[in-house]
Amino acid sequence: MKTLGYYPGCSLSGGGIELDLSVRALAKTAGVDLREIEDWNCCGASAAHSLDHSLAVALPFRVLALAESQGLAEVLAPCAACFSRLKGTQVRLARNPELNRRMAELVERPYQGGVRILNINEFIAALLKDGLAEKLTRKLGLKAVAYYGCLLSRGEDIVTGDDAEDPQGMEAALRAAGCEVLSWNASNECCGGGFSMSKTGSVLDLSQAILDEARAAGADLVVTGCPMCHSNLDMRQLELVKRRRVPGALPILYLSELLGLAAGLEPGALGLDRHFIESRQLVRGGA
Amino acid sequence: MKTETSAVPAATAFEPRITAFVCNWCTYAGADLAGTSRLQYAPNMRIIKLPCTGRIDPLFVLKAFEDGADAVLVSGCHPGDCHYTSGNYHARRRWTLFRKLLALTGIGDDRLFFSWVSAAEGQKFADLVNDVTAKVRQAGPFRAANPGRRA
Amino acid sequence: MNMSEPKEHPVAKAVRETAGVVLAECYQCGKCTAGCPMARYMDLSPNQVMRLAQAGDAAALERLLGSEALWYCAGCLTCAQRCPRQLDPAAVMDVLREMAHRQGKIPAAARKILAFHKAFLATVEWGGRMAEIPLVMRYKMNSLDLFSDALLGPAMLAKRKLPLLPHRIRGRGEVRRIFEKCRKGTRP
Amino acid sequence: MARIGVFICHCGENIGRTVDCPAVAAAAARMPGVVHSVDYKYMCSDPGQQMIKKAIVEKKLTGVVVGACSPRMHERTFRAAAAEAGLNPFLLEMANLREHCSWVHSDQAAATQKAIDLVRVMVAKARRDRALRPIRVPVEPTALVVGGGIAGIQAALDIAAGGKKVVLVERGPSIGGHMARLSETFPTLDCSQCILTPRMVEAASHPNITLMTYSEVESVEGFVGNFTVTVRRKARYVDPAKCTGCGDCFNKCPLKKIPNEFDAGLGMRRAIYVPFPQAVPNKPVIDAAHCTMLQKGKCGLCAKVCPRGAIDYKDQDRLEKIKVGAVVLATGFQLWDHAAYGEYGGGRYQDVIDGFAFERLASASGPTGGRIKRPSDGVEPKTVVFLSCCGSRDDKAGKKYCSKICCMYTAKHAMLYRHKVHDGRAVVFYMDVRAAGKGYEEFVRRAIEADGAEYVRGRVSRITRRKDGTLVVRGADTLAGRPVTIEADLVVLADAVVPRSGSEKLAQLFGVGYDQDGFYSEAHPKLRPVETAAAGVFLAGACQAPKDIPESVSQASASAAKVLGLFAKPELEREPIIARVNRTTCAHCRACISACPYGATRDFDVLDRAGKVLRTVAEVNEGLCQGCGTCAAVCRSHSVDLDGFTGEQIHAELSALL
Repeated sequence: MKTLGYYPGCSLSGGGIELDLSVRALAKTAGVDLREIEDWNCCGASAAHSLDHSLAVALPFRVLALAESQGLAEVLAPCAACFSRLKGTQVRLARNPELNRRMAELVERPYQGGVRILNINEFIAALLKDGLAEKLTRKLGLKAVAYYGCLLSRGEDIVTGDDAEDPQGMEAALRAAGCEVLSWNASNECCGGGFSMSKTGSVLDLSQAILDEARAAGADLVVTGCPMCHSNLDMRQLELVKRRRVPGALPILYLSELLGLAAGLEPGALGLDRHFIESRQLVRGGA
Repeated sequence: MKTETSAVPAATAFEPRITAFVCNWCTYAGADLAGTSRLQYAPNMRIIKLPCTGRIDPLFVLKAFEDGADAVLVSGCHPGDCHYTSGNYHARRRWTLFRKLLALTGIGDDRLFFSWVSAAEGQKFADLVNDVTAKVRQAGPFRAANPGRRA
Repeated sequence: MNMSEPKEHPVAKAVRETAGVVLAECYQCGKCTAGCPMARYMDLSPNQVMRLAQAGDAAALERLLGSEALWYCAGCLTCAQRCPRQLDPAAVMDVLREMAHRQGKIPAAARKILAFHKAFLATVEWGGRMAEIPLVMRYKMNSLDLFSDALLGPAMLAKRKLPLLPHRIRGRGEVRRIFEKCRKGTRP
Repeated sequence: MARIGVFICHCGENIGRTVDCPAVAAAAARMPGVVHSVDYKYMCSDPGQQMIKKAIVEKKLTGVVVGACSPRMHERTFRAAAAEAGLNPFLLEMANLREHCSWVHSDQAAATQKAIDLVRVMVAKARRDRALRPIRVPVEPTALVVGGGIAGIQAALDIAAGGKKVVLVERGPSIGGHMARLSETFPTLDCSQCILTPRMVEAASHPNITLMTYSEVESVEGFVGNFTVTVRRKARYVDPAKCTGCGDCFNKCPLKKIPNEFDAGLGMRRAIYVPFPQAVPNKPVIDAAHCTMLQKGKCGLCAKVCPRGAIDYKDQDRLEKIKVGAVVLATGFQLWDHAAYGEYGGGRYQDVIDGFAFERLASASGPTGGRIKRPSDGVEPKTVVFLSCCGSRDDKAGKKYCSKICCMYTAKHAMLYRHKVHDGRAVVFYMDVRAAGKGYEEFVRRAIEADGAEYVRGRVSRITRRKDGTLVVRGADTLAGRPVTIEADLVVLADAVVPRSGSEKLAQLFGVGYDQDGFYSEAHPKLRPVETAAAGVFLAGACQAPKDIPESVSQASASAAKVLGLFAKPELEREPIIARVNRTTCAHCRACISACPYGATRDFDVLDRAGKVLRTVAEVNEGLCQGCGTCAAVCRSHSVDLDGFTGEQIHAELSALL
């Protein structure tokens, strides 16, 4: 059984718990053993890099150092923000050995630059290649749009092997899950990210624009890989619906949830019941 | 305008002898401009005109020192302006190599100067001559520094 | 052939050293502003932020460090992705925001955002990881933004999205040391 | 035994004031090899020159040194005088006692000492001067012009008008180039074809001009005055001699849906076609890639309908050798492909077009008869957005440089659109408006003030397309400091100007340099803007840098003048400052061959009587050598030397400074 390092990140034990549930469930189905980095800490998210450059590097540095010392060659970071922070830090350190030296001093841990960080798209692409594709027996036949947001599409040397302006990393997975992938205009637009609480107004505007584009494209659902995007499109959609800023509710699923459904897993096991926008009707056998 | 070393030097004072290899198209013309603009500079430099700095055989430089120069200046067109498109590049490439070589013979950066002076840079040429002369005055006579050499 | 460094004012220097951006290279095409999802909410557009940073005089800094724009960057990376001069305006904003914060220049409109960031980091410093309930509580105390989203907390609980007991990592002491050192100002 | 005469000039007070001229003359008299030394107030004056001539004859001088002003000033004068007195002019040298001495020093003693040194150096050189004969190379008084756009046509016409023969080689089936595709031209809005087509016809009918369309330069040999160029005459499959251009063939050709390059793909052509109605020559070619007869051996309709039997499916490429004395490169430009901009749709949006497509839409002879219709559905756009600097001034995805012509044609496009669609809206996103030309700024103001083009200062970050075809353009108004979103029906990108495809290969054939963007390099950016490093090869038009029509035409005429100047004499005369190889000592290390900027040094086989190769050495081609001396400097065995600046001479000059 193949083992893979795992960095859930903070929100996956909270608001983004469905991502954690579905990723674990999917890994199990695919026969991959996720080994969580022991005693991992928060990557600092946007808060750290908004206020303190050192902290924004130091916190991910500790995570990388831990992973390396625990002999994890590859680490999956399903949360797009965590992925971007961890790999972004790696890139900076690789470019600047002096910074690496000072950080090792500050964090009091060595880091040699090892550990390959995977985002959810790379993870699922790998699973599909290693035989998950055959296990996707339940053809969903849904019209889906792939929503990358910012951190799964942009970032020089962070999101590699994909076109930042026209990302395709999710499309193959969606097709494998028997979805019709629609091309649309908002695949790499921003939802407002971490401003969900502190600048809710703009998050509502941006999320609405994205939902409008998805609807205009004729999508049954929006598929994403980012907990921030998900909570902004899912939780905040309640308000948009209430204020009649959108005509109706549009389900928002994590890519891992969709693949899980295609693999015949139970919606509950994937966390679909925890979404604010009901999505279980998407699959027969769902409540 | 620099008026530095144009004053009459004391008989005893060391007067550097500087040999300059300049190209015909840029630096020689730049020196002409310094003249037509009546810019005053130190009288210690003697110009050897060449079509292009690309013509400079490292041996010329050695010969210059053999024949009593205290310093050598090589000056040609700016990169890209070479009248012969790339002669000055060849010169520079050889020059960097040759420098290391000369260092072994005791001829260091205090006696070897390389500069780009275009036909429009009269002032730069005047400043260059004064600057080089001052530096060599600092460094002292070449032969004194290298007694082994033929006088 | 002396390669003399171009003249640089302190802000330009800080921006170059921390963000790796040479401000003089910005030619004000405005593509950052054009692509910025938050620009419409900003008091200064990203290209204006770059322009004032280029100027760098006292008056410019006054407007710059007091501006809400610095706090509205969502970190979406669009500006850096498309900048024809390969600059990173967001990284410039990071540097300026940090300056503003250190100098205590926080525009009223940005207080909630700062409160959120601080609450977030506080929970991380306390337990090594972000924990939503303490975060929300701290945030609401700091921002006095007590009633917005009043219903979401319970709803999230109902959806079993909030772990009641926040997890504290073993290495939290380590993490706390990192925070302290950074406060003392070890610059990367 | 050398007999040198030295003549020291006071230049009135100019030299005499600081340099003790009589003392210099006296010192010179004692220098080795000097048999005669005098000083005089004005050496360049007639009596001064007479002194020199008289001395040359009476003292039987073998060399002369004039200590006076800079050789740039009077070397010609004195060498002419020497020649009149029967002395080879290259045996006269000048010591620069004015610009390099009297004018830059105030201390008399030091200045006089320096003057004496300078004279001694030149005496040492003069003693070793060899009599040199100016190099003469015969000139083939026929010019080759590569490229049949406005620049090439203009150059050809001017050279032909000067009475010299011209061969005009054009890659495409017709001459006319991009200008033939334009609707109106800025800043006067006169119809492009109305002013161009007469020139095209004149070029075709001029007795001195041979047109080679549908042809490409294959290879080049020789040097200035004596090039042998091989031209590939591509198979037309139509015999121009028999064809009358009646058009029966292309009206019958069943393949109707081939996008016409001339119309930027907006119009269609057949497999046998003339690119546009006013083509010159107005005779069709068969596009072999599409023709079913040539591909599958079926059809043959055009042959059946041709009343003159001009169609020849067996036609083949032919190679033709021509001898020419000079070359004008006028290969022009093309537009950068904006597919590189993913944020603008990556070339996927049909209604996001480039400048040429808009020209064809606006052109009365274009696919829409001059009505502005958007390509996707033929509907008249009510809002058109124009983007300048698309790929220009972008070192990330595009080109660093400014493409120069876009500001003007974008203003023209906005203007033309407003003239054609009165209720339409023209929005122009720009970074700077660069309208430095006669009547250009006024033209742009007119577009804004009289024709209501809306200018917004900022770049565009994103273009998306809605289901209904609406293009959503997200730009910025940097002056107001805010983002701007425009819903447009058509977007016109002013794509960067880049060199024509294949221009680098051509440059290599002619030994012409080009910059990192592929634009041809002139010999000097200021003073030799139409010459190249390759003697006898000149530049015209946008192959050198982005240029508009008036600039291209001016440069074309300039290059024509250069060509005619070259052809003015039956022989070329050049300063004989060239390198020579000593074949007996040459070790054939090829260092000189790789160092020569002109490819003038080449391998040469030394043959015995039987014509068998004894050994290979380096050889200098007098026609190509420009006399920089780099080869001499890099030669490890000192087998290469430079006339006028021999190693021996320079060593002697250095010793003279002792």
